Amino acid sequence: MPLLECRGLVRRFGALVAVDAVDMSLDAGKIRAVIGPNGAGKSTVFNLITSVLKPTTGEVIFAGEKITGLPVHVVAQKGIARTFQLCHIFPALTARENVRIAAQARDAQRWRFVGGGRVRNRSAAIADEALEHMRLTRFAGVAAAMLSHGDQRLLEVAMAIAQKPRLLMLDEPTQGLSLEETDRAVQILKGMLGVGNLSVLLVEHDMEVVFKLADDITVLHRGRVIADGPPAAVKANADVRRAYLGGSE
Amino acid sequence: MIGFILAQCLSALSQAAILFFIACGLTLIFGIMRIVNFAHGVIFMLGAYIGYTAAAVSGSFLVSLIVAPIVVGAVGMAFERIFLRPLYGRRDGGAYLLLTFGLAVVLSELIRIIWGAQPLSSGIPDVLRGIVVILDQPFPLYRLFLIVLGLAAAIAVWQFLERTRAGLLIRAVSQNSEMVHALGTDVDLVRTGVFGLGCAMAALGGVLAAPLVTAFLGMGTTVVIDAFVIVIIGGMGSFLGSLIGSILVGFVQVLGAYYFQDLALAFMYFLMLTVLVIRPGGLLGREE
Amino acid sequence: MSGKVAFALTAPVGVLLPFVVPQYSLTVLIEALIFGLFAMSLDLMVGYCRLYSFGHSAAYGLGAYSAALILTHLQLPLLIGIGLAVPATIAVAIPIAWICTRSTGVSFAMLTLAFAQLGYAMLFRFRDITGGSDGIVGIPRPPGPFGMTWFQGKIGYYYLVLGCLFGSYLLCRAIVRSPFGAVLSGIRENERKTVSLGYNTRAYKIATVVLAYGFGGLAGALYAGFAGFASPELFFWLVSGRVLIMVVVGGAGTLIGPIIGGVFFVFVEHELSQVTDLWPLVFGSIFIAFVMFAPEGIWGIVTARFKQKPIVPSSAGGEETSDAAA
Amino acid sequence: MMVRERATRRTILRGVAAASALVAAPAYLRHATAATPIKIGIPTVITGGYALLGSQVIRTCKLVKKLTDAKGGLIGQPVEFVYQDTQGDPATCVRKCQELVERDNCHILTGVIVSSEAAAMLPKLEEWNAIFISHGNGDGRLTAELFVPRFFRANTSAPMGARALALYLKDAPEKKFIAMASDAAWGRSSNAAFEEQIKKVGKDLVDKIYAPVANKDYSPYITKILQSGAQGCYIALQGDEARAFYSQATQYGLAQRVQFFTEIVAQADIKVLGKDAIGLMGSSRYPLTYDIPQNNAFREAFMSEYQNEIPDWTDGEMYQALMILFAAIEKAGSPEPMKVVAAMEDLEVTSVKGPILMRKCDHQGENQGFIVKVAKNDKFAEPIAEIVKIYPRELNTPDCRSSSFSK
Repeated sequence: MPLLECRGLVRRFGALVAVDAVDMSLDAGKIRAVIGPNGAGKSTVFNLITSVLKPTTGEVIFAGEKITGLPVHVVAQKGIARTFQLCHIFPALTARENVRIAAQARDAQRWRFVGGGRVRNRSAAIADEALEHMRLTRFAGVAAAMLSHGDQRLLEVAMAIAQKPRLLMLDEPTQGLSLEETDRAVQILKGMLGVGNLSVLLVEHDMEVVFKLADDITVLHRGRVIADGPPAAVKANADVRRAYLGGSE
Repeated sequence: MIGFILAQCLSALSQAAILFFIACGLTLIFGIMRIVNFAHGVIFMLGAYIGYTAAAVSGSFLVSLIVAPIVVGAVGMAFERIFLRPLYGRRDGGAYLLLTFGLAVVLSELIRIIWGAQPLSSGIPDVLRGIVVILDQPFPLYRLFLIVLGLAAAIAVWQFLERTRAGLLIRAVSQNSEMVHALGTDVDLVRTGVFGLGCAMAALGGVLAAPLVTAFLGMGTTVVIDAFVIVIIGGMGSFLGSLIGSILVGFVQVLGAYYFQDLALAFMYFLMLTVLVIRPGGLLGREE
Repeated sequence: MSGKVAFALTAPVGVLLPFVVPQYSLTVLIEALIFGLFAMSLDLMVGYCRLYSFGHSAAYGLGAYSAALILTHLQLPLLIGIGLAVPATIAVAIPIAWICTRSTGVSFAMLTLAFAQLGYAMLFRFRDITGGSDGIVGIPRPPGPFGMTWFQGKIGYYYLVLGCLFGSYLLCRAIVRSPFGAVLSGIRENERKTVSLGYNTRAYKIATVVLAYGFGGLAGALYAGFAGFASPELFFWLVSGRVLIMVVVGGAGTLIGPIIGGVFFVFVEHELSQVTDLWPLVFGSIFIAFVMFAPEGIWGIVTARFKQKPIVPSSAGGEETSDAAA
Repeated sequence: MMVRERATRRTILRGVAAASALVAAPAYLRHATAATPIKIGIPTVITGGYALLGSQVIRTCKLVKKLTDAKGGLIGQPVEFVYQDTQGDPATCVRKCQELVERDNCHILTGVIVSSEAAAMLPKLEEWNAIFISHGNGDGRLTAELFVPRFFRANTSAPMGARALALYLKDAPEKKFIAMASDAAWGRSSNAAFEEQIKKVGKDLVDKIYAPVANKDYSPYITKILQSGAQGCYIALQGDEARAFYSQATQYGLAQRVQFFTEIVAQADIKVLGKDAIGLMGSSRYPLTYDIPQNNAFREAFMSEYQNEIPDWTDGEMYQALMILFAAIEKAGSPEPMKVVAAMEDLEVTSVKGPILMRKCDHQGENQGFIVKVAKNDKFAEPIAEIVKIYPRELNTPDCRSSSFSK
């Protein structure tokens, strides 16, 4: 039974059909990449899954449970962590505090008004581990806004990891990264896959990264799935080449 | 009986006309600069006082109708240029709040020093003094004049925003000021102009309200709340919203005071609550 | 930690003050401390959650009228009367918070203003209970439980107010440092991100507003007990404007800043109006000067001098937070 | 701490100020100030909506000080008025009064404008060991439910104004009446008294209207008055509200259809309305043209001191309150609060409104009732209120500790 399943997802903005009957599934412990030219509806699919946007029709099933239309924070609590295309962090807080707040989100005692020393220590430990994982420890005490653009994106990934998710949704994690930073990110992501059966849904433009990491690929074009399968099959697919190389009708 | 209902609607429309001048100025300023102008009520009062002086000097109501908005518009532009411009870099909204509140305190004290505590009434020109009897109900000519002037101003500003190049610029800046700036327009000039226009509209409202309530020191405090309510109901930054909001509030105030005397004060706020609960961005406002 | 240092410095001074300061200044001082507590309550919303309220006078008015009604009709001891006024204010604050947090930015500010003005209108509607435009006068200070009467005199009441202020400050400091407080700073920095991490930010905002009304209600109740009356003017929007100014002038988001802002405000207004009846002119210019040249407020200036500020630029990367205006 | 250091600087400042005043004061006064001055606290409105009434209180106090200094002070001591700005807000008023009592050592307070300020002060008089003489507060409850022994009211109360009008209307042609008042406490007590009195004289009251405090648009209420078919309309509105109502009413031509009877005929309103004010009737708190030596003397002194200014009701009642206060201090031989209280009870003083008796039972000054009508008068630049009828004070003052009239 797949961890995540999208059945017939449609989202219309007035006359524009941004997402048109998308079916997609992701098994536990696997990585699926979602690729396609700009405006293909990749981020919209992400927003539909995390219910930031309500689908016009269609369903999202996570671990066998229908989560369409649940409030955003309830979907997150189910074990889905995500990053954003336009990197979202807490600029004035230190990198460590950014990640600690993310870690605290899953702590049963997160609502404590006073005291909460233990909650703080538990979440701080997780945060330090996540920062270590993303090799950001040296920035722990620095305000997030002062980090380089690349490091900010890695920080957002660290925040996602710190949530101990079952499904990690990365929206163009390597966007704006230098070649060297991209390689580092890919190594880190590769390293994480072994740990627990963490599943990853990845929106990515960089084909090299996609073919290095993805077990399966979904190709979107103008809101519709035009190809779905392992990297090799998708590479050979004529429609994909036409959509990408601009031989569009 | 119809005459009575008609008279009440006309009263409501005349009240809406004055409220429109203030609310329209407020929504323009908010729409363009995201500034909540606490001093708008005092600028309304300044208009009334300058109108009084202009009428006393020139002896004509018409002259005061022209002079007051121009003078107060200039004062508004000067204030925006000197005090507000340095703040545009600042991200938090608290700065504008504090500044306009400070301006309100300083300006009302200056008015007290210049014009003194005695209320001043410039009265209405004789041509507008009469009464019109509609189906056995007397109705003041002056209030009809207010309705007509309010409508004319609404159309004029609407056409100005829709038809003219300056209007286009104002609407563009309210959508995305960085982009307009990138296209080579001096956005600061547009902001100064709009702040001046907003103050001029409020001043015109002041001049027109003076014959109804006389120019006195407390006239600005409560009227700015009505303007805020109207702008919120209509939708922040939406010109048409401020027109609809003024008419709604005008009717609610007039009918509320007549039929539900005890709750007269509260009616306007019930209206605002219902609108905000249904559409948090206001009737025509963009979702925040 | 500059907060603890400031606290250690002011505590002994606060305790000794009544014996040093001439009688009449004690009256102004008590009122200044009450306004300090009131400003600190608003800072929970403005400083820690970026929830600008134009109607915080509702909390003050609710606290004052609840205490007034309890003390005049039920003849309960003063301490119990003031104590009960806080839950009474909170009970009314919950629906207000629930409705207001439905919207953000200027709409939120306007909704709070609407509730304060509704409160003002209701005072006239139920005049036989609330005393209409004169409000409730002659509020007694009945002796406390177990025969306590130390707070009935002026110096005693000063210590009651001082105690409430310090107690509330410590409680707010704990709240702001707790896991709950960390989420508030998340909401202040980037609410969309905080939601996507799995926090029900609306519930946190409701809790913050209710807490702010609770402490604001305590300040109102202390005022009613001190001045001996509660009048509709306490609900008027000018009170909300003044307390918002105190928070911004004092330094939002620091708890101590607004307390100092409140004390500074009351003293400047009081002393200035002695010197000249043009005091509003000077008063208004002080605000304008603060905005132009000292945006981080009094406490910002003070702390800047003592320690290097953390490297935090005011405007940063990441998406613009939702409400730039209010 | 900031507070203590400022306090010492201010005491030095005042020392210097006092010394310089001493030098400037006329020679014969100097040896009179060997005795301490009689200090009277004036917590009135200097900034804010009621600033006009506050400015009138201050100008009359300055006039009285000048006249008293000329006569060599009071019981051999000079009189000193200490002004404080209450901004018309009860919270500020209580704070400023506390300062007047504790810092400026004024144990006699007067000149308070807003009735909610007065109500907030009453329970505090005991703690301050002070007495408070109302010069113009109209709220009937001050000498009824809210009465405290350290409070006196020298002026006509709102119910007394309504009473005089009702007495006059007994044989007036109008049959049906409507009453309109501000929703403030004094407005409520005026309407209640008018209703009680007008029904007693056999007229019927069609409706009672209450406009919110500081209301701006009166068109709904004007249409209500027109619809009611009443011939007479009783009006209890203060300053700004009254001016707004009259300006808008004249635009509706209401004065031609309904005869107005206002609870206070104010010169400030007449000045603003100009010729539209002619014909306005009502009861007056200060009859300008009342031909008795005390009033003529006051009017001459006032108009010579303040050129082209006509004394308004606040000026007249402030002067009367101070004359009564001074008489009580002279009778008691000292400004000590409780002695003045004892001296003022059942004290009769003849001032600008004729003989006033300060009743012992509720400290309400028994004032005669004056009905006036606004008319053009060539002796004055603006139209003024001419006296139409005077009612004896016994008939015009309510029963003890109440706002109703059994007589």
